[in-house]
Amino acid sequence: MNILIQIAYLAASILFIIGIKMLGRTSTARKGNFLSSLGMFIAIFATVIQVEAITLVDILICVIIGSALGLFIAFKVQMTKVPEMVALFNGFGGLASLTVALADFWLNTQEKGLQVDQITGISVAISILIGGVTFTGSLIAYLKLNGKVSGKAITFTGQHLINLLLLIAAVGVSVFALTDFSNPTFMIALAILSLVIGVLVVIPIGGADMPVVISLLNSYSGMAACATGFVLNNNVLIVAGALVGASGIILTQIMCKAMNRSLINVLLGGFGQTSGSGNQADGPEIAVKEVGVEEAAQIFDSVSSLIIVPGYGMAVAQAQHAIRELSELCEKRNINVRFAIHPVAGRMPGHMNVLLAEANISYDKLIEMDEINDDFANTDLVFVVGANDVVNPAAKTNPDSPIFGMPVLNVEKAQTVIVTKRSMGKGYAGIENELFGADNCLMLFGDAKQTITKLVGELKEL
Amino acid sequence: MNILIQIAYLAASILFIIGIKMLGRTSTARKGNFLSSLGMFIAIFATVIQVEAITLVDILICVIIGSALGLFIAFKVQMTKVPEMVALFNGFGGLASLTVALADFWLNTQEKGLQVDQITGISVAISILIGGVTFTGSLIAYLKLNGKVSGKAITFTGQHLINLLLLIAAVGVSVFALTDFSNPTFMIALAILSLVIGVLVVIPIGGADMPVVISLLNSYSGMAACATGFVLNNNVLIVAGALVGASGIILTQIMCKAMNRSLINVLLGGFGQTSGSGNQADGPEIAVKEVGVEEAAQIFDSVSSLIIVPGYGMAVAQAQHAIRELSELCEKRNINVRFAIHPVAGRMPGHMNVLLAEANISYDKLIEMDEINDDFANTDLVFVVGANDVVNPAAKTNPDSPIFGMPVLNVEKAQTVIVTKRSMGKGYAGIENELFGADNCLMLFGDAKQTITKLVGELKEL
Amino acid sequence: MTAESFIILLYILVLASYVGFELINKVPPTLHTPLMSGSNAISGITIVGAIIACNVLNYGAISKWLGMIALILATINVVGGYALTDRMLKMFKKK
Amino acid sequence: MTAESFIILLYILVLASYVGFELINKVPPTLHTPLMSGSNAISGITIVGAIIACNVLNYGAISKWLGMIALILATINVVGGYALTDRMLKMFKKK
Amino acid sequence: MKLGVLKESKEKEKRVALTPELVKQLIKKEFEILIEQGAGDESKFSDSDYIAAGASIASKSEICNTDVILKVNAPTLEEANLMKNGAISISLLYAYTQKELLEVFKTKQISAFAMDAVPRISRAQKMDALSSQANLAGYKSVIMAADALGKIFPLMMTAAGTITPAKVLIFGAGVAGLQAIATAKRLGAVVEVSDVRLETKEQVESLGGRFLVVEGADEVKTEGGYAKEVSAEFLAKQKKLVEDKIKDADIVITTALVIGKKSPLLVTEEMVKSMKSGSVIVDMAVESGGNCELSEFNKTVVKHGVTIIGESNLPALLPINASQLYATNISTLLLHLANKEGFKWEMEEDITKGALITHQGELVHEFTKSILSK
Amino acid sequence: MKLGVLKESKEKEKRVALTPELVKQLIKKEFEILIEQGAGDESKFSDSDYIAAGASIASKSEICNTDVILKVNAPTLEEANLMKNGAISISLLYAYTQKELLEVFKTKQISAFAMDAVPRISRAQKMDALSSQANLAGYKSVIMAADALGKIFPLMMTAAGTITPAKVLIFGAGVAGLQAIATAKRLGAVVEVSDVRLETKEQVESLGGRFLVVEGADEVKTEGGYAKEVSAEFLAKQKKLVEDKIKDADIVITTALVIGKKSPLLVTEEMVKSMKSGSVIVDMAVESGGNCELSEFNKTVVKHGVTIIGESNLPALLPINASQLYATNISTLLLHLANKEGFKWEMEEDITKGALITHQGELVHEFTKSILSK
Ligand SMILES: NC(=O)c1ccc[n+]([C@@H]2O[C@H](COP(=O)([O-])OP(=O)(O)OC[C@H]3O[C@@H](n4cnc5c(N)ncnc54)[C@H](OP(=O)(O)O)[C@@H]3O)[C@@H](O)[C@H]2O)c1
Ligand SMILES: NC(=O)c1ccc[n+]([C@@H]2O[C@H](COP(=O)([O-])OP(=O)(O)OC[C@H]3O[C@@H](n4cnc5c(N)ncnc54)[C@H](OP(=O)(O)O)[C@@H]3O)[C@@H](O)[C@H]2O)c1
Ligand SMILES: NC(=O)c1ccc[n+]([C@@H]2O[C@H](COP(=O)([O-])OP(=O)(O)OC[C@H]3O[C@@H](n4cnc5c(N)ncnc54)[C@H](O)[C@@H]3O)[C@@H](O)[C@H]2O)c1
Ligand SMILES: NC(=O)c1ccc[n+]([C@@H]2O[C@H](COP(=O)([O-])OP(=O)(O)OC[C@H]3O[C@@H](n4cnc5c(N)ncnc54)[C@H](O)[C@@H]3O)[C@@H](O)[C@H]2O)c1
Repeated sequence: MNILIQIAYLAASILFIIGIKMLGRTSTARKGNFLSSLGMFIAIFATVIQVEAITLVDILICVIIGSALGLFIAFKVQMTKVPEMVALFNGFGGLASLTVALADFWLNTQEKGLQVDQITGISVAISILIGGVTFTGSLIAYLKLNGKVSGKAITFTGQHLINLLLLIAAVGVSVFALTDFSNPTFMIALAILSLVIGVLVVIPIGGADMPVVISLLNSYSGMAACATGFVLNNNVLIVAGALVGASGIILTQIMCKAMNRSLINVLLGGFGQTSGSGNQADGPEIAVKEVGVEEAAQIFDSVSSLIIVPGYGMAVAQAQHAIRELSELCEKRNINVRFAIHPVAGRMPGHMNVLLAEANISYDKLIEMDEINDDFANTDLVFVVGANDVVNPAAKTNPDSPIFGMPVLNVEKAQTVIVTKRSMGKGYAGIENELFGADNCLMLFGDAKQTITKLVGELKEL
Repeated sequence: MNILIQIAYLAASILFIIGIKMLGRTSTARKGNFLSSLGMFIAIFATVIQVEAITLVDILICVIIGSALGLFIAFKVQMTKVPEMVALFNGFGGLASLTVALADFWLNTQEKGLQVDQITGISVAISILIGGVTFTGSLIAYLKLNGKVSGKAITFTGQHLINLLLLIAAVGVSVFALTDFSNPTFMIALAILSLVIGVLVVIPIGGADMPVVISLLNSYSGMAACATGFVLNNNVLIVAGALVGASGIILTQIMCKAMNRSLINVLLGGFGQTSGSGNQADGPEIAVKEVGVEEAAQIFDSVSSLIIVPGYGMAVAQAQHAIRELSELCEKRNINVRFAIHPVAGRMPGHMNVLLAEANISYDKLIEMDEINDDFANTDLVFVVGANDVVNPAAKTNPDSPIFGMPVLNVEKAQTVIVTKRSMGKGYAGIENELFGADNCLMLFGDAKQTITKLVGELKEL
Repeated sequence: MTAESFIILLYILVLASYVGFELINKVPPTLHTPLMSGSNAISGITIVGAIIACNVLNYGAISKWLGMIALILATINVVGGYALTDRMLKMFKKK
Repeated sequence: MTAESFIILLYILVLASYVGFELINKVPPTLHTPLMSGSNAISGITIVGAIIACNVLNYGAISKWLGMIALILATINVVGGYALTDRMLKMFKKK
Repeated sequence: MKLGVLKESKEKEKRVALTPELVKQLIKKEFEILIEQGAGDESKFSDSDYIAAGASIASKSEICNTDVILKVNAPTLEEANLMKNGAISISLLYAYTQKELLEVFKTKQISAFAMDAVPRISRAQKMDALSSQANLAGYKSVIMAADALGKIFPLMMTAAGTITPAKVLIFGAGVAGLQAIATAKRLGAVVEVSDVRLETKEQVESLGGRFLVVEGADEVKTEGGYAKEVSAEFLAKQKKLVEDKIKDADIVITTALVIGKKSPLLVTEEMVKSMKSGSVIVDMAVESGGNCELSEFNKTVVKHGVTIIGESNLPALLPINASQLYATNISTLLLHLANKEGFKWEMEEDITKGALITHQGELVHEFTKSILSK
Repeated sequence: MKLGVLKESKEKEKRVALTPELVKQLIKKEFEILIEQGAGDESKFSDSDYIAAGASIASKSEICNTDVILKVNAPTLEEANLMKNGAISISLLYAYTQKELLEVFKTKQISAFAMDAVPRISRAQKMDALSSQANLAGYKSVIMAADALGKIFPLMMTAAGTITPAKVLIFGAGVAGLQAIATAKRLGAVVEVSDVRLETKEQVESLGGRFLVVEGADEVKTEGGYAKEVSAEFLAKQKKLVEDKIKDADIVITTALVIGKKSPLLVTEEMVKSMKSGSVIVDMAVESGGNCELSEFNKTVVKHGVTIIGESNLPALLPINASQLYATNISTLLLHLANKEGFKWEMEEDITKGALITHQGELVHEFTKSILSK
């Protein structure tokens, strides 16, 4: 083993570490990606210079074909389709691991007729198993996101049992493969089994959970690379693979938390089956879109104009101080923040004024309904805090409504509306509010003060 | 190499990692220390079972002597003398590294008459050099802290030049030693030189800076162990040594920051000469300890009683809302929070009352000076926000002070005091405040509102 | 593989995994996808294995073909992965 | 030592150092001394080296004596270090 | 159509039914407007302001001759007699207290709308003069009490000692009560509140007040947001609870009204005696009998060392804002009922039905009928 | 030693020099205390409270016969003449305005301490009656103005329209001015402030007020925190700046004093004319000539439609708190100067030196001398 090549591999490993570290921060992410690609280049270069001249051509051809395909996909794909492309790439990586392990095994056992030692054998089996699962799992994820396979969770009874049996079968096959190296059937059977398992594990998962699945499969593909490293006795493969495997698990965990699921749930493959909001209200049910605090924070991060609409719920939650903090934070990010004060918001004339003054919100940010009502249409985001009747479009559209004829804030005209309240509970007038079911309306359930405090926390990290 | 032993070493390495990680948090520190000692036990056990029966006795004797001495010192020493004891232990560790490397070298080159390869040779030299410096350096630190050698910085002209020359000599001697292994003189010369360098490097450093020096030497002793690992081709030595070496550097850096110094300064060995705070005020200079927001947050996390002392700076910064948030957060963590209101804090009677009421802080949390003054002694943490004159002990102790005779808050009686203000700027009375230099006082510089907002953010993450 | 070299590789595996765990702690949600994509590109390191496989194997043999397929796939993963990540990150240029 | 095993040890060194760097980031000042003391005890790992040294060396030889001195010193460092750290940490019992 | 605004004749009344601002808006809708000379003086709107807005200044008799006569308070008998047959009158009529006046309206075929009878439905909120005026009254009650008290409201820790915060006890958390809570709280007082409606607890707390829960409060019936009369048993329990609190109170403000009835007696002479010397009581229900046994109509008296303010017309002490809001209320109602051509007389429409008292020589308002026939 | 507390005789004065609370504390230090009958009535401390605290009730002549006579205001000539030779008097003397009284003190060898002359050094803060009373005055000025204004302070967006917040303009950000800012701000007003000392800008902003920066404000000299007289040029500039602001102001509060001099004229008749009808001015400097040209001593007048309050003694309108704080101030000074055995007469000590006006038949106070000799 050439020492210079090893040092190059070491350098590549370090660059991968630094690269991943930097990818975790907005300000350094791009540089991190560059450093990691530099590491990859070094690793490849150090490997290529070792190859015999005769195979160099083959290798170059393969690399050129691969690069062309990779670049083509990377630059042609629409940005909205990124997750599925990541899934696809990831699948290729997994398949590559499987293939390399199989090739090495084939070469040694079938073509050279050698015995391989147990450790290498086990590594090959792991490589094949994980690589295979990664490949078909990623492929299904890709197809689901692409709409080519139903995004819904496809479930059938005994699913978990079948998966378990298949896994046992895979282990059994591996054991046979290890006891009799001369017979390749078992390794091939393992490969096929792993492909089947990959499909079955991902099929029952709903489309909305796919990002988590992809992240997990990404972690798997790292582990596959690591196992390949053991097969080839290659450090850089081990380091890079272990890095991706471990950091991928953490990332998956973080993503789970952001989606309100547990990692155990994910690891068992049983996620994606419980769906939607848990808030059952009586009366004609309004289908609402719920949003989490993190996502809400990202929406806040992306807008340039914001109108906050406080209502009685703000007073009940005593959320005025939290709101001030939120508005200050938004202003620091150059978001134009105003407050729309409905004349009868709250339970006494001037209720909102008292509380917002207490929280030291400057008077010139408070805009009367009549003045601001035309501005909603040009506003990116409206944040409704514990208001209900005063933003109920029924007052304009439904002559049977008890509030018909009362002037209301035209919040629904804005690009996006986020409403924070504890539940689908009604307001003073005791009527349903169709705003909450509107296409551009997202519900952020919870006590206004607590929710906004969390929102502020999230926003600070962006 | 027995695989089980190697696995034991690996387990020990992992325990060291987990141990250090846990040592960094108040809640887990003790457990961390236990885990790391468990790792050490495993490593020792795995090593001992390999030894020949005949040497087992010697080893046991040595271990018993060493253990007895170690335990004796550890349990007899007064808790106030801990830093110097750490220094002493550290010195022994360094000397042990030096001795082991020398012994191995001696055995191979002198007794067995073998040639050793370059890498091993370099490792031996590094081991000796670092081990020696660690030993005498730690010894001097010990003596300085102990008062047996003057705690003052002992300086003379040309000091740095001499150190440099000695270092060059050490390198030179090493080169000779490596070119001619049969001649032990050079290695012995290197050992002597390293001992001298250790003395010279630490002698010019003032007693107050010793903790930083000890931490750095601790890091060095880790490196020495690591180098010994290379000499003996032993993984657990490398891992443990590298861990201590690297984490020691970081810890040193953190301690430097807490003492307002730069690491470069420390690494050059030139520290301890510029003294005290970076804030040049006229009059007698006060040396302060700075603290970062993160560390401050951790202190908040570890206390069970807190008194907040607001002053004019809170008003200027309009930090009252941030303070309310902080106090709410602390209460959620079962910290008993109260506010000590000095009768003339601020610039008008009741200045603090107005602002704290605006921020909705309940009246029963506000305690008058006379009522709370005796409670400081039983309080874990006092947080002084932009107050200065009203917490100035000079009012009690210095008859020449213009504020002598004014009743002040006895904040210095508390376990720990954190003061947040923008700079070492003076208050209304225009006088220095010795509180800021007190042993239990940490300065958290910055605008009160911004700092507290950051603090709240950090605290939320703990 | 000897037990000794295996143990050493195990050391590397353990340490690298630990580093991986420590690397990621607070990632803003906006970076979840780029991070995933970026580390996916790194997992394309199998390309090194693929090259080595291609090199030692004999022409015409199944192993050779497998190696070449692996190489193409790994290259797609690596090149596409990095390019895609970079494209994504370009859009984050803040305000 | 062969270049190969050296490079492997280097891998371990680099990774372990990185882990060391990452391990410590925010330490409250109260823990500075215990942490220093605790990691100092770990640096007493030289004890393993000392034992190995004692073992292989011949009686009466300088190397043997050196090894035994090293062992005593290292033991003091390890045992004293852990005991002292624990004593310190006992005082931190929360609330 | 011609609108006329009379100068208020009631003692201490400083408000006016229309402000120049609203005159301008009504003139845009092509109404013709006559204002009695000096009508706005007390609320700081001069005749020239009105003229600038497009109104004409006229004498009382001229104004009584217009189609619609706007006032804050009910017209006097004299004014009513001056009105032409079939005229329309809009004011805070409190019809159930105006037996004689209604007779005049009937004989002269005058259609009278009562601002105080506008139903409190969502779309009528802009016409709700009771709310707009009660709101100001709530603020004013606290300011008056603060001025009368020989202490300051906020907690203050000073070099010369600590001043404890004033304690304010408020009865009734309706519109006026809530605004009183908000104002007292702003000034730094400690505020406690008693109400028969348990639903107001949350509202009180949303303003930083402490709600005194009377056991059995859930038994109280409410109708359209108004408290109906409560049981004697409940009142007894409430009294007991309050007796403890009132001893420490520096300020007591009572706002408890039950519409069309004598207001409940909440503060007895015994309680006043138990209060600290120098304390202040503001009885906002004094017009309908008072919540305090010792309060005197339109007078400030000191009894047992306690200053008792019995000002019946608090909004009139904030004439500028009170007139602004009332003018908006009354013109919104007018525009709802009429356009420049005349009134629409949609007799089945909620607001018309609720606010119209007499029409075509008849008393058409059911609630008023029921009270007057008792 | 015997201490005597006289009932205040000044018109409108409601304070008293000692409260029962402080009487108790002094009695613990073994002083003997006589209180004039009814001295505490107006500040709600009854004779029986004093007796319970350990004092005796006595007649005016008895009290004038004690060793130390405590008062809020300076003794009258009559009272001084009743005092025994060599007695000690402590009060808010304002010695430089009391030429005649000082003569009596000199002839009767009375040692007089002036509470208003206690130096404003850190350790004397507990004796600083100027601060304690000015603080209350600042609060009261806003409450009075709020009560006199026909509008409310806060911004209020209601169904019947939006009420814009009241605009308050405050001259002088001393102790009184700052408390006025805080109080007006609490009630929801928009507050603007003018002061000659630029250093007050930060203080004003710390309370949420807006500071009006006069160009050239850095030229103003201050001494010990007090503004010295300022240049005519500066005042002209300030006037110009303020003229714009005052037109929109609903309330103007002036607190600008220059010690020992006539207060500066800040609000001219022209400015008053430019103000909106119904606005309110509180002139807190009215005793030393007034900051407003039209204010009248101890009267509330309406001129050019503006209500001008010239109350000279605002703290007396909060007698309970004012007496509490003053009593702490005066007894702290007393305990500093004396113990039960008698006075220490440390003539070179800062506080004694600053506050002692006449002693052993001589006028010993330099500042008073310098003013009186002018
Ligand atoms: N201003 C006045 O003078 C006055 C007087 C009397 C009546 N009103 C009437 O009051 C109504 C005012 O409208 P509005 O939109 O302000 O209030 P609203 O219609 O009463 O709605 C308030 C909403 O806040 C939510 N909420 C309550 N507590 C909350 C908490 N802790 N955190 C988050 N959300 C909370 C409630 O939903 P969840 O339960 O789902 O959380 C509720 O739907 C109008 O109908 C008006 O006519 C006004
Ligand atoms: N209460 C009264 O009635 C009254 C009246 C007049 C005078 N005084 C006097 O005022 C003093 C009051 O004492 P105090 O302790 O409250 O205040 P102080 O002694 O004046 O100290 C205030 C401190 O706050 C810091 N600061 C200013 N702005 C800040 C910001 N934005 N963020 C963080 N810190 C800030 C300043 O230090 P940096 O510049 O380093 O940040 C300053 O040292 C006493 O001496 C008292 O006698 C009181
Ligand atoms: N349409 C609307 O949106 C609208 C507008 C204004 C008011 N309102 C509602 O109308 C209701 C009445 O308001 P108001 O200000 O006219 O009330 P009010 O003047 O009739 O009564 C004042 C308060 O006194 C209380 N009270 C009665 N007897 C009492 C007793 N014995 N002890 C203590 N408290 C007693 C009442 O419960 C009420 O809260 C409120 O619920 C208010 O929210 C609704
Ligand atoms: N020892 C202490 O700690 C202590 C205690 C109380 C007050 N003080 C200080 O004493 C100083 C005076 O306080 P005070 O309340 O007695 O002040 P004051 O009554 O003497 O004057 C009130 C304010 O009016 C201002 N003023 C004067 N002429 C003016 C003009 N033409 N236009 C505008 N403003 C004008 C002054 O600058 C001052 O701020 C303040 O700085 C205060 O902080 C210190």
